[in-house]
Order: sequence, then structure tokens, then C-alpha cells
Amino acid sequence: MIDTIVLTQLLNGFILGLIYGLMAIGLTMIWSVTDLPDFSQGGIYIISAYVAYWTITLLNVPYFLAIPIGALAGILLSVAFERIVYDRLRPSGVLSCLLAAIALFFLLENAANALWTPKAKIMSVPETEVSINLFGIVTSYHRIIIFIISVLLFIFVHLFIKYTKIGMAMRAVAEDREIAALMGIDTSKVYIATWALGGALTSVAAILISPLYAVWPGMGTLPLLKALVVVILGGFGSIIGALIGGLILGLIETFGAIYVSAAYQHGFAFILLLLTLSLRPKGLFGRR
Amino acid sequence: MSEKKRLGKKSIAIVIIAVIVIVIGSVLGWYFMMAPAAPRVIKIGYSAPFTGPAAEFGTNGWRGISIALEEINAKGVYIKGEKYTVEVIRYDDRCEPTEGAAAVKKLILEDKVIAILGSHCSSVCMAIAPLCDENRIPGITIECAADAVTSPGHEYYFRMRPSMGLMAPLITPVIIDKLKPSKIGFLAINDDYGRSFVESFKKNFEGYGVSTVVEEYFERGATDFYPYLTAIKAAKPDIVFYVGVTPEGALILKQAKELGLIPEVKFIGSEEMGEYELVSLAGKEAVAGTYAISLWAPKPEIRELASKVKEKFNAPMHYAIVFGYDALHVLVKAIEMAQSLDPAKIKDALKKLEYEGLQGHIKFESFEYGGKLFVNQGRWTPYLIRWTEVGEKELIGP
Amino acid sequence: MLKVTGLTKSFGKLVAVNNLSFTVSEGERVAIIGPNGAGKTTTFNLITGHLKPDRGVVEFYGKNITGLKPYKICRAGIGRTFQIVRSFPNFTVFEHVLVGAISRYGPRAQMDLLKNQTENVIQKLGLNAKKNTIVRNLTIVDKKRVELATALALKPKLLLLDELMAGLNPAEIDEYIELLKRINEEDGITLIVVEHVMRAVMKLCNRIIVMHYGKKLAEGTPMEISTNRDVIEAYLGEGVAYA
Amino acid sequence: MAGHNKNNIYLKKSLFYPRAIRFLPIIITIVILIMLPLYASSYIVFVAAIALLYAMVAAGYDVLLGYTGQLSFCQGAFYGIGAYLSAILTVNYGWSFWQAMPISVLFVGLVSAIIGYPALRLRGAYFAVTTFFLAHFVYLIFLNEVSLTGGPLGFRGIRPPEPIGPLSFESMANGYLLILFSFIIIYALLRKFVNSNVGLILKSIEQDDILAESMGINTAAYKLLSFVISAIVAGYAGTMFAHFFRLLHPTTFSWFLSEMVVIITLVGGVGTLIGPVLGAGIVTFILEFLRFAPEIRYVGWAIALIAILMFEPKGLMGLIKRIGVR
Repeated sequence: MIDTIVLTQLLNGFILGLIYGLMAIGLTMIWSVTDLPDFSQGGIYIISAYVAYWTITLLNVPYFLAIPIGALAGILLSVAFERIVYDRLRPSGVLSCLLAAIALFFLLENAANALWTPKAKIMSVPETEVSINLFGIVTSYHRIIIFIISVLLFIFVHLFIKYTKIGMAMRAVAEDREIAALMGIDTSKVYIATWALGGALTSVAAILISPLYAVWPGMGTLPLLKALVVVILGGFGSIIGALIGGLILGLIETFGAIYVSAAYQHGFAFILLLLTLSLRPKGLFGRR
Repeated sequence: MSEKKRLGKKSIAIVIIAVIVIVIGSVLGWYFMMAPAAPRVIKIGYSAPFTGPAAEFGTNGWRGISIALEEINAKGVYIKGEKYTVEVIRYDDRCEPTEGAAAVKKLILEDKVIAILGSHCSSVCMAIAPLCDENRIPGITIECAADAVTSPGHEYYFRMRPSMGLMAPLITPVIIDKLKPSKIGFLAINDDYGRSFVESFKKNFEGYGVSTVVEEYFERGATDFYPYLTAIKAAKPDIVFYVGVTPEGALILKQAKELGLIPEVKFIGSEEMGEYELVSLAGKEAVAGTYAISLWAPKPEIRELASKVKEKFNAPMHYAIVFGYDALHVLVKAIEMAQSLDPAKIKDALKKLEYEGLQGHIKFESFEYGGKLFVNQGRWTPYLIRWTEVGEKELIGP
Repeated sequence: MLKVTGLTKSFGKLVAVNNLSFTVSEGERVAIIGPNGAGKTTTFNLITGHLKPDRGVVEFYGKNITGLKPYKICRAGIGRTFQIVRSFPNFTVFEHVLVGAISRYGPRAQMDLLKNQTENVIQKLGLNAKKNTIVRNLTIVDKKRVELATALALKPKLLLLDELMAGLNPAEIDEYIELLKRINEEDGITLIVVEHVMRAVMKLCNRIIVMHYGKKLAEGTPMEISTNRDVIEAYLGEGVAYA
Repeated sequence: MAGHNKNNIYLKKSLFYPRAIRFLPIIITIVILIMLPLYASSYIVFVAAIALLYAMVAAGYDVLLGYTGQLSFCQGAFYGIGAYLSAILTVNYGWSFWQAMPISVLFVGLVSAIIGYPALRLRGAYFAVTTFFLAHFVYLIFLNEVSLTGGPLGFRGIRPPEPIGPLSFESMANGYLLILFSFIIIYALLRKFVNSNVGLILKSIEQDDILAESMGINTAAYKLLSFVISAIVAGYAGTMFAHFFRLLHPTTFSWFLSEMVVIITLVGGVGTLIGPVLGAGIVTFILEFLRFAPEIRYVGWAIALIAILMFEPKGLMGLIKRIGVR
């Protein structure tokens, strides 16, 4: 009996880790390319979940079609923020950009609360809520979908960064913005691509997790904070780091909640952050 | 431009900004104070959380009040033969004490209300109660649960629903009689509401020789209950009280079903879980067969209110709507009894009146219970209901 | 005074400074020259603690200061300026130099002691006219002068100047050479200068160290260096080196 | 002084500028604030008191953000620790406020030093994110250590500060005046500190900490000093709040408060000390003014904030400087 519980928790921790990882990739790309820990992704996390929720309930679009639609919303918002807010604020330093990001997150959270009332909405996806018994582990079909989609996304992003032109340009800008600009890379195009990628990943993470939990205005804060920890833990700008970091945090939180204390469940991320920063500030796979 | 002039200009700019801020502040304050009392309007204040994690309570409370307001103003309120209309001014307190205090002070001192409704979160109620006494303005809380709100009590602060400490002794015998548990467990939200719920029910069940085997707390807005449910599964209780808001309740039931805890263990929800919203969120199958302590029984007049709510707000019935509705009616009845707008007379009327509310028979008494002195506290017995397979409420007791 | 032995620093595969050793005694005016990427600035950074050496020891008046924090090394009496000029943009020139004085005498020192320390450094460098100008509005040349002034306000024993003369016209170069000579002779401040402007090196310095790909190629008086075959070869490229 | 120089903006501590004119605006404002309880309702006095507490924390915070360039999100945590500790000492251990307050402030200073030392080695955004988490972790402690802080049940029955001679702080007006006077004292101390040599060093760190370090300034020590100072001011404001409002609950000290302090400092104008004080006034005024629209209050506020950030990144003081200089 005991090991099935441990196995179930292992899977849950794994799935949670993948979600943190997904969001962390977006953040780590944006942070390394533009030097900005983009808090507004927390807001995009919320809005994309709502967009997916409304497309499913109002337009009764199947869940799998809602994911790209939500992701599109995330991309548009993300790029809009870059063009309208961050681009203008960049000359006055990272400080103002960071605060604008927080203000945007604050705005989206309260806008969601005002527009769609604070009541939590459950995104019921009947086809995937069927619970199956996978060699002893009681889990739902949906979690397997999360597993598959996130692994595919990780591979896609990894290849995208390594082999496409835009991907290389992003890495160049991440290394050193001035030199990249000197070498003829159009930095504003790279910024748009980075923000689009970030927005897409954050939205997919939000839409994947929503059926398991709920969609409500306050859903953005904790995942954003956890993803930031994962970025630092995994190492600045490293995709594999975001994945591994996410898994570590997911597992520690799930098992920590049972064996240590559930009340401080969200405190483990903080302890993990402190350990990383004191032992290995540049993270597991970080370069800088 | 010599330095002298330039520095002068800068300081003058600062003082202009500072003075403008102060002047606007006081002018506005002055304007509110001097606002001529519009002819024959009864101004009532309402402080509730419209933003933040508890925003749902405020929204529902406001729905109940606005329906009651329509009914009252349709009839009009007659004091010494003159017809008055009622106006309710509402402010957001974000379920945070300093915001609540600022909101209520503004209502009393600036908007000159003669009575206060609110708030919903016990921490805010504890900040509001002394203000009512200080300014001698009667206040009725919509749904604060913690005992500390009315004990030690405040002469001008009233509560209709039984507090957490009082609910346990009233409903425990019903649960013992109907479900006959031997080991119980708790999964409660980690806030004043959850903590006082567990504390009082644990004490009362021990009175009947029923022991508590597991006690878990989760954060407001939590969504992953697998760790807690796994711990509960290991402790093997007969019944589990799960305490929180409906979204959390729905997730608990869905995740408990996933872990096979339901139907093996009987789940009894706190008063939130006696709402239709739980069914809409968790789905009929997850809810079927589970129990809940409910603050309103499926009576005909509540069905009538439910249809009004559906038609006006397209929202399911919720006990905060019932409380908001009852609170305004009780307050207006007191004003009519006192036949005056003097807050002190309204307070005295409130202390004497009895009112057949949708929630139950409302009478504000002061009494001793469990070593605590309660003041202006309502004491009707809550209902134990069971969710049927069809997602309807079935009254089990009393 | 300054003894550097076996200094080595590599970034991944690139060995920036390779087993460099040299000594500088008090009052000397030494120049370090070499083509770009020879490791001159890296050597400076290793001495002032901005970079930690992989191997080697830096001794100042016999005390081992290898790898100490930059502010400790500075307090030991080593001032420096940067290849790409660094400054506090929002300060006035007076405040900028004052920071050097405060760092030297501590924030609790008498205000007038600090004031006249700053005044006479500004006087010495001819910045009086621009005393109240915000540094951001100065030309690059003036900014370098302010950076030098701030370093001097620290009353250092040894001053490391990284391409101070770059971008100056001949008249300004001569003016600086006179200035540096006066600082060296009157205030007894030893100078180590990284320069590309050969005119300045020849006129100012009594000893030259030539670095090439991180190694010390040659060391000696200006005369010896100008006729040294290896130096010419390294500078003007192979095949051209004939006396 | 060589002749008049065209691009000479202005001397900060000019000698020949008559003292009176320079201090006149500040004196007028203080007089208005002192008279406030006489002509304004206790609602405005209460809101002004909370605004003054915010102004105190924001001014202290400006030393850290404006003068030393370190963005931190844990002022709310220090404010909370000060409040809870002073409440616990006075209510549970029967200390008088005048004993509990200094101890609480010192404790906050100690905690900030212990946390600050490792955290300050981090660069910019890393430091900001760590302090963001620290604030959330301290909030979790307030919420979960029920035996110590009363957790979600709140901490009640805090007595106002004991009277000094005839002056009792029982009433709201006196409580407000105590906050006002301590604000004035703290602001004066901070102004003196910021204009001192140490202030100049902090400003040098804010502009280029590598150059400052190579100029012999122990940047780590000075960053820690400014971190501790801003924490101590926040801790002190916390003790004032506890004995003014007399009810503590974890929600008051969530990261919302830290974020508000950062916003106030920036809206007011970073690195000017008077900026955050005006920022506190403006922000409180806007939020109180928007009370009539409960749902969209914070949406409107967030839009206003973004507009301010976009059009005047230097905040209010930047605006004034632009008006002043032209």
C-alpha cells in the first residue's frame, strides 16, 4: 500500500515539476536575453487559462484546440507588453522594466478579478479526467497528456534554440547585447521572438494545469515565484537547467508537504533558492 | 537663470504639490461632511471583500443585499408616517483589517451612515466591532465565523449566524445520531475560520468519546490536496470534516475520489459545501453521497430567492446571499421598530427584535457558553444535509 | 615595492597571462606595452583583485595581496584607472573627487580636511573651472582626468594607468606627461602605465616591459627596447625585422 | 570661483541661499499636518496616519533603493516583524511599549543583517527575487505559528504606548501625532545621513559599484549598512502601527505591502528622499479616492502606475525637477 502512495506522489511531483519547468523555460529565455525577470508572465499565465476556459465553455471548442488558442492569446499579450511597455522603458534601466512587469502582473490579476468575478472556475475536461490504474499508480489520463506535451515542448524548444537562426540570435543576444547588435542582429526582432516563445510556454503550462486545479484570478502568483526559483536553480538561460530544476522543485514540494509540513509547502522553494544561491549561484547548468 | 531663482522655483513647486494634496483631501472630506442629507434617505454602509482571495464572499453578499434593497424600496420604509428610501454605500476591504477600518470610518464619518453591514472575514470584523462601539453606530456582520467577533462582545455589534464555537455543540448531536462515527479527521483551510472550526468540533466530539485521528491545514487558494488526502487515507478515519471555500471543497472531493477515499470515508463539508456551487464545480458524481453542514435548508422561500438570484445575476444560490438578504431586512425591521434614525434607538430595537430569517429564527441574545460571554449573538441550529445522486440537497437533520 | 611572480590566468583555453614576473621599485615610472590582447589589462585586473589569478603571487611592500578584494588592495595604496573610462555620472566633479578623499580618510574625517584635499587635487589637474559640472556632461578626456583625480585623491603609493593617453592630441599628451612627471617626482607616486602612444612611453618611462600573448617578451630602458629584435618582430610582424 | 559658468546646474549645499526660503514649504506642510486632527474627521486622521507610516517605510527604503541601487521586496516582512514582536513583548510579557519598541527595532536590525549579508552578494534581479521569497516566507511564519502570532485568528488587545507624563496616546489624534513626530524625527535623521559623507559613498555605489570598489570603498559593507537602516526604519514603523491599530493579522504584512512600498518610492521619485514621502501621500490619496468603485479600484490604480512609469520614470520628483529647471 505504502509504495503506491509514494509512486503516485512521485508522478504528481514529476508532473508539477514539468509545469514549473515549462514556465521556467520561457522565463529563463526572457531573463537571459533581456536581463528582465518578467513578472508579467504571471499575468499571462492567468489570462491564457481564462481564454482557454472561455473557448471551451462558451464556444465548446475541444480542450486540445483550446491549448493553441490560449497560447496564441499568451503570445499576443506577451509581445504587446514588449512593444508597448518594455521597449519604451528599456532606456531608463532594468529597474523601471522590472517594476512595469510587476505593475502589469498586478493589473492582469485585478482585471481578471473584475471581469470574470473572483469565483474559481473548474475547467472540466471529461475526456481526460478518466482515472486509470497504471501498474499500481492511481492517476488520471490528463496527467499523462501533460507529461507527453511538456516533454515534446522541451525537445522542440531545445532544437529551436540550437539550430534555428532566431534561436542562435537569441543565444547571441543573451551572451552580450552590444556585440550581437554590432554583428548585425536585429535585437528588437529577437526580443519579440523571445517574448513570443516565453508567452506561449507560460500559457501552455497554465492551460495544461488548469483542469487539474482551477482557474481563478489568484492562480498566477505561486507558479510565477516557483518558476523564478527554477530559473535560478537550473542556471541562467539554460533549457535543460529549467527542466531539471523544475523536476527537483516539484518532487521536493510534493514529498516535503507529506513528510515535513504541509503548511510550509510553498516555503521549500525559498529554502531551495537560498541553498542554490549560497552553494552554486550560477545554478546547475548556468554559464554566467 | 541664477541659482537663487531656480532653487526658489523648485521649492515652490514642491510646496504647490504638497498643498494641493492636502487641500483636495480636506475639501473632499469637508464636502462629504457637509453633504446636505437628501430628503428622507436612510444611508446604510457595507464593507466587504470585493478584491483579493475572499472576493467571492463580498460579491455574493452584495447580491443578497441588492435583492433585499429592491424589495424594501418597493414598499418604502415608514418612520413617523414619512416614507424613506434606503441607500447602501459599499466599499472594498480586501479581507484586510486596515482596509476594513478605513472603509468603515469613511462610511461613518464621511458618508454619515446610520448603520453598518459587514464584513465577511473575521479579521476585518474584529477591526470593525470596536469602531461601531466608539461611534455608537450599530453594525451587523454578514458571516464572520470566529467566536472572538462577539466574545468579548461589543454593545453595537451583532451577529445573526451561530459562531464556530456555537455551531459545533448544536450540530454535533445530529451528526452523532445520524452517522455514528468513532474516529474523525479534519482537512481545514489554515485561517481563522478553519482553525476555530476544527478546534470547536474536536472539543465537542471528544465530549461524546469520539477521537480525532488526523488534522491537516492547507493554504487559502491551495489546489493540490493529494499530500493531505494521502495522510488522511493512512489515518483511516470514519468521517472527515473538510473546511474551506467551494472551489477548494470541489477539488478535495475530486482528488479524494481519485485516491479512492470516497465512498470509503464519509466526507462532511463545512457550511460552504452545502451550496449548489459545490455541485457545479465538482460535478454530481464527486458530490453524490457526501454530507455538509448547511446554513440554509431547501425551504420554498429560499427557492424563490434562488430563482431571483439566477434571473438577476445568473449565479447559483450561496449562503452569503441569504445572509446579505436577511441582514438588510433585519436592519430595516429594527429601524421601523425604533421609528427613528437615531443609531442608539436602532441598536436597542435590534437587541429586542425577533425575525424569521431565511437562514433560521434570528434573535440576538447575550449568554454564557463554554466559558465565553457572547453578546448580541444569534443562535439557530444549522442543518445537516446530504447531496443526492441528482445534485439536490436532502435534509438529514435536525 | 611591487613584486609579481609567476602570474598566470586563463579563460577556458585562452591563456591571457602566462607566468608573468616583474618587480617595480619605489619612484619608478614603468610602462607595459604590447599589441592588443597581450594581457596588459588582465595583468592590471589581477594586481588590483578584480580577477583572481590561477597561479602566481603579487606582493606589495613584501605583503602578499594576491586575490584580495579590490577595496583592500586599493586601501593598501594602489590606485587605478580603467581602459574604458568609468565614472559616477550624476556627481559633480567636486563630489566625484571627494569620494576618493572620503575613502582615504574615512567618512568621519574633518570636512575641511577632505575639502582642501579635494580642492588641491582638482587644482593640480586643472579641473577648477569645471568643479561644479555634472560628470555626465563632460568630454571623454575630461572624464579621464576626473577619474585620475579621484585616484589621486586616495593618496596612493602606486598608480596603475590603463591607456590614459588614448584619444588625446599631441599637445594634451605632452601636458599629461608633464603632469605625470610632477606627480611622480613631487608626490613620490610610482607609476605603471599601459600605453600604445609610444611618444608618451619613451618620454615618460624609465623602464618598459613588453608583453606578447601573455608572456614577458622583454624588459629594459626605452633605448634597449627600441632596438630589441624580438620586440620589433613582435610589433611589426615577422620578415620585416632587420636593424 | 571662476566666473559664472553656463552649464552649472546648481550647488546642492549652496551657502548664499537664505535658509528660511528653503525650509518654508516644509514648515508649512508640517503645520498643516499637525493641525489635521483639529479640522479633519478621524477617517482622514486614520488614513493620514497609515500614509505617514508608509512614508516612513518608503523614506527608509529609498536609502536602499534610491541611494544604493538595491531593489528589495522585503520591507513588508521587516514592518511585520517589528509589529508582531513589539505586540508579543507588550501583551504576552507585559513590557511597556517604550521597552519593547527599541528591542523589536534592534531585533529587526539583527535579522536584516543576518539575511542581508549573504543576500547582498547577489546581483540586481537575483537579490530582488530572493527578497520577494523572503517576504513570502516571513508571511508564512506569521500565518502558521499560531501559538506565537495568533496566526489567522489575529493578535488582539494591544495597548497603545504608555503615557509620558501628561501626554497619553489613548486617543486616535494623539496616536497620529506620535506617528507624525516620529516621522519628522526619522526623516530628519535620514536626510542628515543621506547628505553626509556616507550618503555620498552610497550614491557612488548606486552609480558604479565596481568603480566604487576599486576606489577603496567596501561596497558589501555599505550595501549591508543601507539594507539594515531601511529594515530598522521599517521595523520601527511596524511597532508604531501595532500600537496605533492595536490589531495584527498576517494579511496586513503580505507581499502586497512590500510591493506597495516599492511603488510608492518609485512614484514619488527614487533617490530624493522627499519623493517617496510625497509618493506615499499621492498613492494613499488615489486609493482612498477610488474607494467608490470597489471592483475596479485596483485595476484603475495599476493602469495609473504603468502610465506614471511610462511617462515619467523618474517619478514625481523628476516631474518637479523638470518644471523647476526649465
